[in-house]
Amino acid sequence: MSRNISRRDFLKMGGLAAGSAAALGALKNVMSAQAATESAGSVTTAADQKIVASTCHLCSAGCGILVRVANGKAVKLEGNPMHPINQGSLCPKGQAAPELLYNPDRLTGPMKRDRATGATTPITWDEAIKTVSQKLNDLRKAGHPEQIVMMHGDTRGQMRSFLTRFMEAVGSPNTVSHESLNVAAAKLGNYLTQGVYDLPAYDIEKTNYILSFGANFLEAGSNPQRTISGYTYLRRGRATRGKVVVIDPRQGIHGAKADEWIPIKPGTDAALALGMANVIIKSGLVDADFVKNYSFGFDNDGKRKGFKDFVLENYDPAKVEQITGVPATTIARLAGEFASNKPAIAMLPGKGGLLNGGFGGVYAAMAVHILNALVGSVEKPGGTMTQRYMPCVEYPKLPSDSAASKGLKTERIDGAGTKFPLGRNAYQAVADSILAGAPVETLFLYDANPAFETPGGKRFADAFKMVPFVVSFSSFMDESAELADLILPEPTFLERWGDDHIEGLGYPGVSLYQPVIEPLYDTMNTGDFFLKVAETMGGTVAKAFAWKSYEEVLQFRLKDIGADWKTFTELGVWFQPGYRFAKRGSAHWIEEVVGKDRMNTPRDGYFDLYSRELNCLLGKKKKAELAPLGITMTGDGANMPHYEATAFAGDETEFPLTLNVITLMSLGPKSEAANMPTLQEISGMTVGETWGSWLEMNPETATSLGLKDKDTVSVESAFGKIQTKVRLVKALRPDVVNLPFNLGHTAGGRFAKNRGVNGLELLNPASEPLTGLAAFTNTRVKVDR
Amino acid sequence: MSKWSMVIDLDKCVACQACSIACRFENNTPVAAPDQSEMGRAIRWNDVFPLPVEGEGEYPNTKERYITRPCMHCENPPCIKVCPVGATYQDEEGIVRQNYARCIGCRLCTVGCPYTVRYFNWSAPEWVSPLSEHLNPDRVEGSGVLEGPSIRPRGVVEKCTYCIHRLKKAHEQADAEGREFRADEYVPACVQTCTGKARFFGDLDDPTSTVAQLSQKRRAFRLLEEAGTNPKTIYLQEG
Amino acid sequence: MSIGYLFVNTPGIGGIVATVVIGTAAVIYFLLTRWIINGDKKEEE
Amino acid sequence: MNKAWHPKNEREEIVLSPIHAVTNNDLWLWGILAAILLAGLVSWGIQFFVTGLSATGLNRPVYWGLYITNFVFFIGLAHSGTFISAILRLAGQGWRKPLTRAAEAITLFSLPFGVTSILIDMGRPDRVLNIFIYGRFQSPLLWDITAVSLYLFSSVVFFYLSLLPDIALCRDRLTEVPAWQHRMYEILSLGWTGRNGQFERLEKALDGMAIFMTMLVITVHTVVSWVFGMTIQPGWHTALIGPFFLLGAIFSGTSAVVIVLAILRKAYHMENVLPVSLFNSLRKLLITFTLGWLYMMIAENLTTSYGNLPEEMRVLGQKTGGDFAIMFWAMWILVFFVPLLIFIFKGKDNIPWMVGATVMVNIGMWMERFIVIVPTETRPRLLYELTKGVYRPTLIEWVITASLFSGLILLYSMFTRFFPIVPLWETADSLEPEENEKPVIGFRQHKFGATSSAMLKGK
Repeated sequence: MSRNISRRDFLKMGGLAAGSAAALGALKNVMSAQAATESAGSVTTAADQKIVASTCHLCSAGCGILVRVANGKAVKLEGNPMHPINQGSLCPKGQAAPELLYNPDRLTGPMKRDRATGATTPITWDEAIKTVSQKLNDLRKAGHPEQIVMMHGDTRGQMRSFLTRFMEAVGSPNTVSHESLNVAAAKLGNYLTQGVYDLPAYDIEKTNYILSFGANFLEAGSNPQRTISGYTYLRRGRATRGKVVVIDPRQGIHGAKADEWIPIKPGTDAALALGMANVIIKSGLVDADFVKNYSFGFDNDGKRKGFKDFVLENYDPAKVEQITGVPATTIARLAGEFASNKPAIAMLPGKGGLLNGGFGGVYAAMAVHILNALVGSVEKPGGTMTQRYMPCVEYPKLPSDSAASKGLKTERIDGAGTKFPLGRNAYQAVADSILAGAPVETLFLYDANPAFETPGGKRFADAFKMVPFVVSFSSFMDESAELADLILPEPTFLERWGDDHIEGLGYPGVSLYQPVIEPLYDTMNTGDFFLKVAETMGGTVAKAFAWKSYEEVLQFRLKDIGADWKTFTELGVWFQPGYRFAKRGSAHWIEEVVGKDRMNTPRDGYFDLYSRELNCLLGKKKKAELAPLGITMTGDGANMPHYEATAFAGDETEFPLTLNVITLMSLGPKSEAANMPTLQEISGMTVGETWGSWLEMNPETATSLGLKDKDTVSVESAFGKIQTKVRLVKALRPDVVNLPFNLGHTAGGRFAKNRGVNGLELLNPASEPLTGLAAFTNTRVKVDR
Repeated sequence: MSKWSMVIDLDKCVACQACSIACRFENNTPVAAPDQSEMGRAIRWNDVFPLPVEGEGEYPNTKERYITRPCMHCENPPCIKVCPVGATYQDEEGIVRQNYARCIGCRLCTVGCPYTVRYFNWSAPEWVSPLSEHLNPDRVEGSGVLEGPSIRPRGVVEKCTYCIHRLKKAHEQADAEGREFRADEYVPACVQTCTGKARFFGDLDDPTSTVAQLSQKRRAFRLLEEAGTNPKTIYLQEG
Repeated sequence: MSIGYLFVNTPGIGGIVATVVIGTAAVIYFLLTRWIINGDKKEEE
Repeated sequence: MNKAWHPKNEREEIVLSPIHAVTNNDLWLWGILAAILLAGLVSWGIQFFVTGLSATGLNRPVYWGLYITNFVFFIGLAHSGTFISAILRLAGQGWRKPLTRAAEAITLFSLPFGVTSILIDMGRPDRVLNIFIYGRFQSPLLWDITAVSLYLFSSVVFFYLSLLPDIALCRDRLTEVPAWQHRMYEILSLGWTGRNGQFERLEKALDGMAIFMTMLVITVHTVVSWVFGMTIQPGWHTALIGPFFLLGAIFSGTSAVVIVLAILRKAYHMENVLPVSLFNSLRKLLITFTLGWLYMMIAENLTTSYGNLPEEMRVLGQKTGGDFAIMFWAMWILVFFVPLLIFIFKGKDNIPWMVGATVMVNIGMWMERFIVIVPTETRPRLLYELTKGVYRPTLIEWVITASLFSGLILLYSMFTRFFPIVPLWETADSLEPEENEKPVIGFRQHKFGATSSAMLKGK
């Protein structure tokens, strides 16, 4: 039996061994009670930390930021509470900015590119400076400085005037801003009526009623953060809650948050606005004092037809219903509400044509802004304001220079003011001119990626081939930089000096960019680059730029803002709060508010309901001459806002749907944002998409086309064809489809490349004949499997 | 002891997703690669998404609704009940916390949470160099403790902590200056960045605090009230 | 703090319960087996 | 050493015959199974050391998938043995005797794979000890750990005890087996001598344990279901989930027994040992279970649809008409319609039909586990619109799943080659030696008071 005994012992030992280990552990734990609930975890953080105030550059809002720099790394951005635009808030783009700064695809130094092979080779900055100044001097010697062209993006603050000054010093009138892609329509609408070439600022906080004509002001207006701040105050910040009506074929977020959403037929905003004007006039709700004493052309005057009769005759709500698809009753009701809940605002979008306009966008803009005039909201608390700017010290006068002055007399390459009589910039048209043979020897691309961001941008690829010398200052190898001869990367906005005007609040303010950390790579602020180039060029150009660094330029220009440089760099922002509304008819009114920018007509303080500027331009023209400008209306009507049926590209039977390219809060308007992985991840939030494009379509339309949600479809216009995924969106006009902007890059970095499709490839590349605006929403498409 | 609570006014929320991203950069959640994101493995402690409406209307009488959703920090958290090892727990200030060092990755809490606010590290978080440079250096660590922005190992659950490290830092600051800690000395990153100023944060036990007062508004509601979890993240209705 | 509360919330308790249960079973089964094997043992001597 | 007395059993020859030699076919079978098992191990290695759970198709909100399904299924399968031998033992069902061991073996070998499934599913299996060190008994997972491990342990003992006499038998009869094997018998038999006091106590003990085991069976599968039931997720949070899991478990377990018996019967020529009558009795049980399953199904879904709570309906919709519709209705066919018809009209005296039906039932029951777990996750209460869960298991998951099953079969078939798969002592005509029987050397002389003569006859 001995074996049995030993077996028992074995069992015994085994049995004990099994439990003990774990049991002990557990016991230990119970003794040292609550080990779980009061964790011993203590917080540790970086040794040296500082906060640097600067400004965000990821959209046109220019929010103030406070950057947390820990151990020399920029780890977090917060909104600058001092900054009047964002008041401490910061949108996802700003929050994700460290991904721009520490992006793995950033260009690390200057390089030149061989056109034949496309291979790039690093060069030194001195080499770059020599090459460029050499080139510019040669052109000046050859007597063709105008063949130097500068295309720049949404560049504000001093950099804009700095670049313009450089081009003028060299002798070229061809500084082309990309505003024809977005804000110009609204600016022109304002100019042709109020006589101010700028976006109207809106006193959202104090208004009672907002009619948003596709302003998309909660996602992608010209200044989303400012409008968001105003909107939320309007809704919940005060005793009475203002009403918001959104007029847009797509509901989107701003339509969803609004009290009413009016899905209007694309391109018919002018008609709707005038229909409302009709009701307001008919029911005697106009601000009599304003139209009588401070506006021009309300009543008939001799042989000239007045706005009143023109509207009463042509824009009866019943007729407008036919055009816009908005019920006459609704039009009448909204007009009534608008005029009887003063102060009220009719808001213009800061976006291409009108978001839902396209051609005829300027007339629409005029019509919308005139609504403000009719109810007396112009320059009224709760109405519109006129943007004021910080006083900047004038640049010293340019030294006289024969070559330069000769060059400056030449026509602009983009046809602004000539081919496009009303236009001031025709960014996208530069390609056409070059392809049409306009001589361009040197092309600078600053903060600009025309090959991607313009309708039919691919034309620029061909255009650049015809330009012997293309220089890009992009921080990333984007679609345009890929075609350049010299790529001279600028540091990101977190590593360089710069400034931005504070716009949208009326009162003046300026906001500072400063290097929050030492530049990571061998990059150079383009301002400094041009200073060095000027120096190397010598002569008058050198004289015109007698500053050591771009920081000095800023200090010089901003001397008079009222803050010393040290304070300014600490706060990152300086402004003169409190908008002073000008009294109607006062000197103040005439100098700053109404008519101050008029070029051909009296700056008499009269708000044009009948545009005298247009009259100077079109008055003499016959039907045949107007037609090519896209104007069917003749006589006085042509000088007044009126509805021009949108000339859609693409026959309605073949291409039944209107394409609308929408800008997202997440990816925003700037190419480089597309290479920020976090933004790519969240871009499709509204439909649950990620890292790619989608086509928004109304379920009814989908059913009629036999499409299901998430089907892969091909979207085809007269100009191109793309493949993407269809997503069904109820809150969208059945005759409209949407594609998100800033996807479908073919370059620009690993995160941007080949993610989704670029809707702009499908758009009509032509420019609006009257104004040189790019037309974003006059293209029809067809969708099928 | 404070009882931390967040009030989100949906009338002011414009679904901009700033909260989502502020949270990511404050708490070091990794970017989800396209395929992973497509699979639903993206980690955003505070997520923004369209809130489906039962029986929503047809065009044109239809309205999209959006909602932003951090952790509810329930007073009666279903996730804590089921955790086998006490890796997730409610601290004395009412914050539902998560200890990455103890979590065994059984995911009982993730399936237990009716709000799906708990996230699992399917793989170890990664950042393409030099993207890792921007990581928040703050850490909440101790023996057997790993919380907050600390980099997570693979295979554990993580979640919104009302920015616990910010709270701890604020406490330490107060102690260092030898004074009482005040409730207004700390807000989570999402509250700080909110573009619509739609988020309010504070001590629910203090009747004078904004959150306490807003929580009594007629517009106030909680997500899935019927679930009886009694969230401390409170919403205010639109309109 | 009721006993019940402590019981469910104190960390480690669960572990102890589990191990104790298994442990007890082990002992019982061991004795049981021995008891069976020893059937009619006495008669042997 | 002295040989033990063994009750007389004319089936002995047949039952012991499989143990004599391992055939080439066995080696082939084992080879293949081992290969699959190995593949599974490798896959798990990859998941554990390299990829983590990102190798699976799991996501948010579908946090649980195949692995947990397997866990529930294996635990369910495990109920076969205990049901047959414990519950029927209490019910005094004599006919069960020949198949008790075969059934218990299923229990024994499927339980470990249930436990393994949990480990495979864990994000940090390396931290498994935390469960004991920081374990919170409030967590259903702790109930699981406790119940399942106790169950595993108890079934081992229960199984081992009822095996004791037969091990001793092997020890004494199979003299020509390899030395190590014989040694194994010697050790495991604990020196069993077959004294009838031992038999008496053994019977007593087994009766006692049967009661305990029955309790355990119920507890175990109920707590397994409570892992789901204790959350407030639609489709899980119902009091019925416990009983339903239990019934499902016994259902699939019993079906598994039918399959195993049929195979043994064929492979080891046990036609007489395992008569068709056995199948007929099981058939009656199975018909009951099938109808029981129907009852549960109706009870659950009718309640849900009458309650008509949106979140519950979304989950139900997923099953009846959504992403899982095909699987759901396939399950109905496999678990209910076809098997029931077969059991009733074809099953009598017809083993192939029975096998076919029971195979269906088991596949169907595996699906049922899946359908209980996944659809609920795909429709979370809050984000159901946007985070519509989609779950596509990856190759690794499938391979690991397959390896678990092959592992089960491997262990089982190996066991049958080393131990009698039909209990000989239990099926013996009597545990009382007959008069004329040669008493074994030792103590029995006292009993029959014929020491010397017995001694003489002894050799």
